[in-house]
Amino acid sequence: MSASLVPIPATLVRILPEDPENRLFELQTTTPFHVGPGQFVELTVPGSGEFPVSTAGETATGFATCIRQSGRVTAAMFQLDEGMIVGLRGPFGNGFDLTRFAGRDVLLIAGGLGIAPLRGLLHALLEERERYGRIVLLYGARQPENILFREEFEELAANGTVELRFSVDFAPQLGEGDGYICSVGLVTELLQGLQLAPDATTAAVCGPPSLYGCVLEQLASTGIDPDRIFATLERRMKCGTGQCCHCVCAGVTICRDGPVFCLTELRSMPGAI
Amino acid sequence: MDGFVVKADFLPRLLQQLQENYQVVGPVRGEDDVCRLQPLDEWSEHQEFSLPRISVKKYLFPPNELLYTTKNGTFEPPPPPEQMAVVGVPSCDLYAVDFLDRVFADDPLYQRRRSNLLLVGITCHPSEDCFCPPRDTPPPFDLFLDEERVFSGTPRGDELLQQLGDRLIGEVEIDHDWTCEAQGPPLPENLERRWAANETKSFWEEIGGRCLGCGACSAVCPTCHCFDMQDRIDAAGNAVRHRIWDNCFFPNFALVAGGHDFHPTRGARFRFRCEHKLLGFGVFRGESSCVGCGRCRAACPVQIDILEALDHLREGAIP
Amino acid sequence: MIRTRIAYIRLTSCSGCQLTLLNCEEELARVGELFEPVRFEMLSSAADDGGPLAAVLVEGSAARPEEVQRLLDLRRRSRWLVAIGACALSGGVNRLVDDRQGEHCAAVYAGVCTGRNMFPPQSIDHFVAVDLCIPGCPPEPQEILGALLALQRGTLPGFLREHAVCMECRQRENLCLLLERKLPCLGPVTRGGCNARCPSIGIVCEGCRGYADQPAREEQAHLLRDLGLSERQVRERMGRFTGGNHETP
Amino acid sequence: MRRLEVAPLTRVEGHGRVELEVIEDRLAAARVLINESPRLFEGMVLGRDAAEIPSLVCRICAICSTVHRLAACQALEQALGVIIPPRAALIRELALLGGHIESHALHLYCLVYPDLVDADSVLQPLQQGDPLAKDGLALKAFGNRLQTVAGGRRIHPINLEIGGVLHAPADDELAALQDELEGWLKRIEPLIEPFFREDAWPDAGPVAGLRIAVDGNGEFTLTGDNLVCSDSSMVNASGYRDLLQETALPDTNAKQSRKGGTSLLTGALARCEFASPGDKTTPFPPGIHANNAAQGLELVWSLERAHDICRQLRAETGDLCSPFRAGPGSGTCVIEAPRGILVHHYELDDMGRVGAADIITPTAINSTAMEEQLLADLADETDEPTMRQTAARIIRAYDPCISCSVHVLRVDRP
Repeated sequence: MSASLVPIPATLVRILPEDPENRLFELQTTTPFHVGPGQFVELTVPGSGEFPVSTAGETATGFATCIRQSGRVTAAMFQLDEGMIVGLRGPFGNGFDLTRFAGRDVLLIAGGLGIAPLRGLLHALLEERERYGRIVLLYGARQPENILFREEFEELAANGTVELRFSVDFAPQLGEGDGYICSVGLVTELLQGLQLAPDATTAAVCGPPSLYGCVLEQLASTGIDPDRIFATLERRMKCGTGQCCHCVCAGVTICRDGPVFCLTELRSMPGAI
Repeated sequence: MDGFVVKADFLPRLLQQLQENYQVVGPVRGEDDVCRLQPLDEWSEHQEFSLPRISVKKYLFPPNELLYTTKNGTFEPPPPPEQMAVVGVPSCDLYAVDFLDRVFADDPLYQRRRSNLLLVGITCHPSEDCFCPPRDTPPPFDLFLDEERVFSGTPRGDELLQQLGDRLIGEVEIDHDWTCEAQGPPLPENLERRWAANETKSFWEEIGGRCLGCGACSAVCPTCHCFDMQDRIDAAGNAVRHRIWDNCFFPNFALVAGGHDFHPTRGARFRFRCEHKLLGFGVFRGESSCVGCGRCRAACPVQIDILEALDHLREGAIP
Repeated sequence: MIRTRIAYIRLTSCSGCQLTLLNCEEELARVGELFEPVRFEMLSSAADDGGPLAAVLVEGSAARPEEVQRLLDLRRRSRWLVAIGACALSGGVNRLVDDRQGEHCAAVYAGVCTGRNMFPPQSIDHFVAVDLCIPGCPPEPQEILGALLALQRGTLPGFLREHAVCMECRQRENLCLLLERKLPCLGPVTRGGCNARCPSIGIVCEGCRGYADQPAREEQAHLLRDLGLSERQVRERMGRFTGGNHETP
Repeated sequence: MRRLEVAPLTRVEGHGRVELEVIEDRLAAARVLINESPRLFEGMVLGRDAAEIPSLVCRICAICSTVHRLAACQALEQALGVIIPPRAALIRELALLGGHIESHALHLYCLVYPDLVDADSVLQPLQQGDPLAKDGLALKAFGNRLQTVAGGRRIHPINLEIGGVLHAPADDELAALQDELEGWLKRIEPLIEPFFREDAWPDAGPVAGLRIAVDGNGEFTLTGDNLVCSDSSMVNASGYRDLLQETALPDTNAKQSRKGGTSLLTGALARCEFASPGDKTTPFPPGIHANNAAQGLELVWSLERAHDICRQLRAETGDLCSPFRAGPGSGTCVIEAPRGILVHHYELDDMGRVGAADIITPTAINSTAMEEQLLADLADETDEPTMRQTAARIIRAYDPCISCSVHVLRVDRP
């Protein structure tokens, strides 16, 4: 990590529209730049601004991030074309500690754009697939067309690498090709009927605040050790280095001490979720 | 560390010496009776070492600092700052520099400024607003003037004393009491537990109900270091970014994408500031960064006082 | 180089926001290099070709159907619409006549004006979507220029903040007029960005940039009353640029 | 009959248009119309404390904001019986001169100069590096600097209040201004020369209207107690209504000024004719276009006067503001705005609140003369494009300020 506030240039090598609102941007730097799963970077659109974004996995030449057009700077980002230069700072924060997952079943629960960091984690797990037991991915999206990386996940499910279940908030009608969509409703409903071995499972959760409110304690109540239930928090992380104070919660700098925390830590941070 | 008794004209000579290599600034009382740090041309007999409105922080962590300019697809940091000497820094502000040094330990731009800054400390003359915490270790300084004595704290300070050897009379023991005479109440014990127990809203919301949210307290604080970054296009067509002082009293400070505000009321914002000052954030948890200069108390248009918060915590029950 | 097509129009106002751009004397040549003023009657005689625009800048409040029509037409043609100045943002001083418009009209025109074909001046967001607001009476030249440069690069500017004047005033290490001179300064509730222009020369902030984000209006009113202002004076002082004197803080 | 429209009028301040009625290829009638909403400042101020008024009424017009603010201060000081300190009077005059320089430079170099080089706007000559456009804008910027130093801000000055001023420029600021003024005085002549060139203007006949100005006893002045008229009449400010007989036109939001049925002309040209300076060897261009040259001449006088004031101010250390007590009274101020006479009149009730207000702006006074001038100068013109273009240039020559004349010109009929 560099604490410098001066970005380094990165090239947008590929831009893939994921759904109507989200795009996957693949970035490449001239010097090696490794972002671990759960870590984040600060992306600069020159002249417009900077925003924090987590890695959605590494690529052959760099890494990818999934960005939703939600504000002024992301709107400017969406105006950029392949080959253009953006600024990059980081990587920042404590990501997922893979040793906490090793030798255990892995339960990944994502809501909405929260799938992006978990995809990064999933990719890291798949690097050494044999070190882990079952990998279960539960993913809730608004509508079927909002399911990001759907083909990729369905392929992994089809060849047995991961167990996959989608839920959607709305769906007019589930058709033939919707095999992995198991429920219309909250992603937590997907937990029902899962044959989990709580004492052998590590969970990672990422999604909007409302997701954390219901899912984390529910996981604990199934018997999973709160030290092995991880969530990644979203705050207004500006500097990434614990200096600017924007993301501080309960005295903890989310950008530097997090953004990945286990449930035990979160329980001692009032207001964190 | 060396200590010497100095001759009467030591200060003016020191200033002369500094002016050869540094831009020299010091506290100057303006026509409006406000004391500010500003460039010093000459030593005035009436030089007054009162607390400037804003501490030496403004040179280390400027309110508006260029971070980079884009040039042909790269991000160019600004040229290095000039060598600067600040004369007449009271010890509370020196302790504040020590805190900032650690906050920005990994920040190359800050460190570049810091290494180009020479600090000449001075025994302070406390105002009625001061409430310094007890101190047993010296703050950082290159030179420190204690009435008719001078101490050196760095090789740079040693070198200056060598150059001014003819203004020194004799070597002395350094027996300075770093605790200011305007000593404030000590922090209550078990502060973290008291803090957790005092999450009750009523006290903070009562204060928040008076607070204007103007941010004056943070703006004048020598250790407040929240910042924001602003991007723009300069007249030449380059993208530039500035680091600017931010303020935890501003409504959008803890606003996240999607519109959730983690500090939705002025009471919550005041509590956040007190938490930062008294309990510290992140790696500084457990360390108070309040140096007791009293600027925030003096600057508040509605007389909100951090000591009031401290009293509240002290008097509150611990579970 | 293709210049960015902009329009700068004025509705009911004093021309101060347009003049603010013309007051950027040193930068005007650069403005001319980057922008084509498709419609900017105070500056240029070029006839509006009716084509699409990157941005339309609007000064003034809307007070007549004809002005609303002009707004709607330009909104349709433009990617961005920028509201500039107190009149466009909140109605500004124009709002001070509001509920007495007919009465004033009769007084000023000796009974011959009927107030026909006009309505109480409104901020323009009543009629069109506004992408960017640049406050002030008058606005700050650097804010207009900075915004134009950002728009020219295809992004809305990110440097316009909504905090109180006090922050900038403290950064300039000014004497606090409110606290140390007991003068009725509106710095604590007024939107900054002016670098505390007035308090820096010892003159109280009159609130010309409108309210800061989430202003502590009641607390400010309380302060002013403590300084000896009457209820009516508090209302008039705080309402001068913020939508009239009808609202009691 | 055909109706020709020059719409919108461009490179003038405010929205207006000209309607020309042509009968058998000859101009039969000319009307100057405005496209502005009434802003009712005279109503807005009613019932408000006198102290509130200066900062409200300066918002009538940005270009004339200094002079509007000053007019209100002076009228209200008269009403309240306040005598301002001499130092404040100097600072105010410096702000006024700054406004004058800025406005004249804006008019000459941004609004008129494009006509001389056949451009749509000043941006074209600027980009081509035309030194006159560049220097003209620098002069405009300097006028703004004077307004900033003395008035606190370029537009809507903050430093002028009832009783005097609130802030005094520092000595080093004044010294810097003095140096800059000396520089400008050395280089001003070639800058105004193009506006004296006879061949730069369309053919034009004699200038219509009785000249009126604030009386300076033969000297250049922007302030004074009396109005003087070219028919040799002179009235005190308080008798302004005798000279400017204003009538509201039926069925419109408009008022017009005349004197006994004769139109009036106010502005730089009128002022120059009364000021009769020692050196007026250069002949003015024809007709109303001479107003541009007169503005050039006034730029020189204003720079000289500002230099003199800076010098005097540096020696002044007195008070800045006289205290006043709210109470009843009435007061009138006549003052020269860049484009002519401005009148502010207020009546205060026992509480010191405004009971009546009357504001007359120069463009309102000139409006009748403008129409007469159009008729006279275009009488022999038959070519329509030329007619439109010349009409626009004639109106522009008055340097009209349509936005501040809003209640005194005819607006579009509904």
